[in-house]
Amino acid sequence: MQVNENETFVPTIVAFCCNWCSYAGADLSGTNRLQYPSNIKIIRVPCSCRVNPMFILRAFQRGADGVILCGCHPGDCHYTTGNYYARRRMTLLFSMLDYLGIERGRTRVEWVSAAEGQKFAETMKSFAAEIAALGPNRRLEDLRCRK
Amino acid sequence: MQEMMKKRAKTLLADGTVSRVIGWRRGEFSYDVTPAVFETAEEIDRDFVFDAFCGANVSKYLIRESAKEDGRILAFLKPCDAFSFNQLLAEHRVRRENVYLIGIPCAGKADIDRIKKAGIDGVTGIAEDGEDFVVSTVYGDERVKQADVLAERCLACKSKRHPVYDELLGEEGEDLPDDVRFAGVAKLEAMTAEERFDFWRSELSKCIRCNACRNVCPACTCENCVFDNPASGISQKAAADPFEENMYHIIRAFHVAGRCTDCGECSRVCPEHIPLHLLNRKFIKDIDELYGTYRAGEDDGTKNPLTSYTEGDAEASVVRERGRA
Amino acid sequence: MQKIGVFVCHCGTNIAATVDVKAVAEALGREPSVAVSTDYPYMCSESGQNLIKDAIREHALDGVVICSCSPRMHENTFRKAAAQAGLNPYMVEIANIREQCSWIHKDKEEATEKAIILGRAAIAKVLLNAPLTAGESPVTKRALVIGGGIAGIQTALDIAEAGFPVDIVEKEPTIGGKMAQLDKTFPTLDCAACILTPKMVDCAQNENIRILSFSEVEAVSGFVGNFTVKIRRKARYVDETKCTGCGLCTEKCPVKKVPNEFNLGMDQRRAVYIPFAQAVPKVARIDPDWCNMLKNGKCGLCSKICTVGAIDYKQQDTILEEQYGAIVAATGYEPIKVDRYDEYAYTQSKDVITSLEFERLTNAAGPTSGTLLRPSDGRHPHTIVFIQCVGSRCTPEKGKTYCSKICCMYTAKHAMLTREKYPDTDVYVFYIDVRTPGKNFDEFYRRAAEEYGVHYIKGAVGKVAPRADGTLDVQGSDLLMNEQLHIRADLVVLAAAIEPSKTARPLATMLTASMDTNDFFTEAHPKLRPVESPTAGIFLSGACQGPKDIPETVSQASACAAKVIGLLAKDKLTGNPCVAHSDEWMCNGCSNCASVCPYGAITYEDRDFRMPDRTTKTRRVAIVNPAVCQGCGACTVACPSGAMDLYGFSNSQIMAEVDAICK
Amino acid sequence: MNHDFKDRIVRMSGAAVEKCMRCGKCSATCPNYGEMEYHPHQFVYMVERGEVERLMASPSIYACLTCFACVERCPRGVEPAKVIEAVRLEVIRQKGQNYLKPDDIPATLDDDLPQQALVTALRKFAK
Repeated sequence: MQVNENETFVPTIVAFCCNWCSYAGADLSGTNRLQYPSNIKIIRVPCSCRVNPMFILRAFQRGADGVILCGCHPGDCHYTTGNYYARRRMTLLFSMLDYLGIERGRTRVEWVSAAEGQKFAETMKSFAAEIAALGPNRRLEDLRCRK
Repeated sequence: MQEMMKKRAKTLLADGTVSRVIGWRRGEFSYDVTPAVFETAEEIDRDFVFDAFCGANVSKYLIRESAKEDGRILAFLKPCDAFSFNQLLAEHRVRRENVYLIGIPCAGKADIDRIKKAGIDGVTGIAEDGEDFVVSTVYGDERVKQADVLAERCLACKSKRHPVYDELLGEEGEDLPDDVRFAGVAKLEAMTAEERFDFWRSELSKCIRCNACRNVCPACTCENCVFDNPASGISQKAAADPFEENMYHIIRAFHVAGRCTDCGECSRVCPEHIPLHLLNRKFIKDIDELYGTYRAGEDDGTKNPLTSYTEGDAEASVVRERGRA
Repeated sequence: MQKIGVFVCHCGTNIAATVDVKAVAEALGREPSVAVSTDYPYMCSESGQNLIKDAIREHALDGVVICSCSPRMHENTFRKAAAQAGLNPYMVEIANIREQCSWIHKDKEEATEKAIILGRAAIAKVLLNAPLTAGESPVTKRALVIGGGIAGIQTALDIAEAGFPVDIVEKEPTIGGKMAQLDKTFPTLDCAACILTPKMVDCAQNENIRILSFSEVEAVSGFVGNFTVKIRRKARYVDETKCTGCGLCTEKCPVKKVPNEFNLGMDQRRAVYIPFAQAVPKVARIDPDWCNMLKNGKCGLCSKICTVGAIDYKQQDTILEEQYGAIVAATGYEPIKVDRYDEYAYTQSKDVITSLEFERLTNAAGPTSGTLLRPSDGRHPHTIVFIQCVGSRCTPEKGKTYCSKICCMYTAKHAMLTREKYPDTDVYVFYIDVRTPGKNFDEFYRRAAEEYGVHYIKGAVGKVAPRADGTLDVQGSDLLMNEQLHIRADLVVLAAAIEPSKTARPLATMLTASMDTNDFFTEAHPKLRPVESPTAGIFLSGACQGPKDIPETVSQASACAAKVIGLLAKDKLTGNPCVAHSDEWMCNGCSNCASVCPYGAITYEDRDFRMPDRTTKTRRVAIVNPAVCQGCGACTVACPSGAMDLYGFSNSQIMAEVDAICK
Repeated sequence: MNHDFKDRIVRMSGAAVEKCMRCGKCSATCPNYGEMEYHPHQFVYMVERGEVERLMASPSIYACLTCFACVERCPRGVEPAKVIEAVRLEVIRQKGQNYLKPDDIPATLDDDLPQQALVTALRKFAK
């Protein structure tokens, strides 16, 4: 999170992308020179099912304002079933965060295939805009990690 | 009931079916009852109690007890305990062959704090009498409506039937409808995000990280808990700030999601009276609504909803599309 | 303190135009534990790679971060270079500053800042990397083919041809499968037996092939390259090694009224029988449900007349245990039961038959010796109605949701052959769509309509009602005429949907191979790995993977064989070292990990642990087989204790990346 | 195409017209096919196309006996009879008057009359 009274708010966003579909989709949006905001940083994981809720909480703790998880479309998982598990885990986690009063928009799951460079860029743009509108993450921050 | 249990325990000890018995023993105060292991008829005669203060879930103790190469142990399980036991069985945490289970009925357990709040002090004992409890005190007997002093988890009882047992003492009861059980969660869900945030902030900020909720939880049976393991990257000894209070309870609830049998022990033991069961019950409610009714420990062959899936599962966006913010 | 080298690539101007590479190299050079940080126009070029190799040697680097294009592009290139310089290849991390930075941003300052953060994340990760070595496991050079239909036969022949021993396990007394029951095959109309039986004989004669007929797989353990399979050899009460297939017993057996399953119950066989003339192995079998000797000990005629003493009434099932490197599922299909579709009156009239029954009725070896006769009265049918899509393309409640794929073509074949042999017959085909993708398929269908005068009616049949005069009233709609028709038919043929064999589901469980909701085996990738199961070492041949016609089945069977040969040709299998592993001290043995593993890579063992108080505790713990694990990481999240972690993408590595990005 | 109409018919009937694969089994199975200008498969197709007004004007919709044979036989779960029922209902609604007032209905109920027949008859004849 970078906040300065005089500057506009530039959120920090972490995107977890599965190696086989979404990371390749992100590469494709690069190959096609499709712009999306630079405050989104991608972490490569083998599969969306590798993403532990702990990683997402960790990101919020360390100052992320939004976390998005991208994986293969259901049914297309490289490991056949990974994204199905990821979908359930994330649905329940997001629901719990919502229950605790954390803004719903801060987390998202999107399925992006290796062929969907356009979708990847669009998704990232819309997510970044949503987080910017939500403002800094204050409800789930670790004050000690504040710069 | 207590006498029936004692008698049966002594018979089973005498005929060699079991070598030990796990039940409850009174502590400093009459309402301060803890699980205990009895090895002789004399111990049972002297210390074994069973009354409306015996809320503690004994199933978790059976992990250790059933691993002993020391004959079978007799366990008296309330329906709650039996669900927990069954879940532990599914996770290979207890050895069934080393345990003899007697299912005992439970009409709900008394909450000593509610009794005290009702103005009853100097409690020395409790007895069930129809719809009431008769609480004996140093000042004489007091009669209270059960509904007024039952523990919250018992008012929202998930089941009065045993999913597993070797024999039953007494009759199986009737289950309550689910809406009673989820009323607390539904109430929170109906609030605005701000209200919910404020609610949880005020509750969770009371957490002193005593770990009692974890230590009592029959689903939290890890050999080495992630919060104690420096290599896990999230180990904490004390919750230092609001984030870690959230973090600890979210992670804990997530780790037991799909495995929590909703026995409510976490809330019972919390010295700060944080309604922790509302976190677990939220996961249960979500699972029921999204993936079909599932009761951990019921053992009807349904797979843990977090280790199974269907192709048509709801997308995570269902959370943001729900009713209101 | 570890020493890390950072190498920033310009990629010509691809990166350098938007990212200030010098500034990136400089900023990352200031990170703790970075011993050297430099930039170069093309890191992937030979001189670029030499630069990296020299730096590894010169600075005795423990890890390398390369800021360049996507790891999907050059990760392997740089890993190889590192290995050549003596560094473990898994100590290399890539920061993707081209596809995910320079190419998507225009502002140089912004892009440079992002490149530095991505570099930092890669450094944070590489600091926690561990040297990994790909595990090796030996390969048993023998394959098992489960199912002896055309798919299994073709796969076995191809594997055997390449010099590897193959066992075919077939649950029926003979190989041949469904194709053996067919009459002619589309679109060339060659006779099924003429092209199938030589292959069956080839199987029997090939010294690399062993046919285990009348046998079933009982248990499977092990993993790719090293499967152990228990096969139940069911008692056939005839000694396979002695029986010559002379058929004397099958002629003399007094029990004559046994429904003949090969002809779908349309005629009878004896209690001792050989399924059909060209059966392989040509060995008789006694049916214990009918044999008087086996039922009540009275008879023994076959034993008396057998010249070689092959009859053995005391034969028992035996269990054979074998080792295999690869297993092929070729369990094929079955037509669905059509009883439930009341409207077609299948159960009410003998003259409503399925297409497979029609095949037998037109087959020279069938119950009518190839003359098309009505089952009810043995008379020639003069009007035949074919109904398509019976149970296919339905809602799940009504039948199968998929298209069974073969029905359009075989119905065109049936219609055409009927018109050719019996030109006085009127043939109607009710269709929803006629689907004929395939070489010479549409031409074939058009010939049926144009040259043979088959009446194709776009519409469905709503009701088939037997009439008093023995004909059938077929009420259907003609959508193009916008009419409701009534056809007085002598014979109605139902193109029943096909479904996977009922034996496939239990087999899939044994193989830990995944299946879809219809019980078809799932392929590892629907486009790029169509003949492999996601479970390593399990291969798919034929209709067990989805509805297929014969040409397609044979192509897939051979493709499958090629994949098996590719596996068996290896002496050792090198695994992907980025696999899961469980810390046995932390493992609870709860089985959550195994229940999400798509590959069945996790097993459990009771292990003894020496506790600090000097007692020994026995605990159930998870063991990951690195040869089977593909490294998805599903188990790591299912594990509540955090005992399960993934090499190359460990919890701490990913969290370090998160920290570096959010800092 | 009139989407309002179509959406309303779909909503009222709860039938999934877009699931139709045009097999014609509904028309093949219809016992009153001969009395119709438009036939069951056309009912479905016309609603899918949004041609509801043409359908509403046709006497065919009253030729439907609501026997549910098409619903029973449809392999795709489209439920043509429910579509046509919704179209009839739409006609009634447009006319804005129903000859029966809801309050009068209980009195006319006969225990022997099947519920379904009663309801469809009311709708059909209350033009």
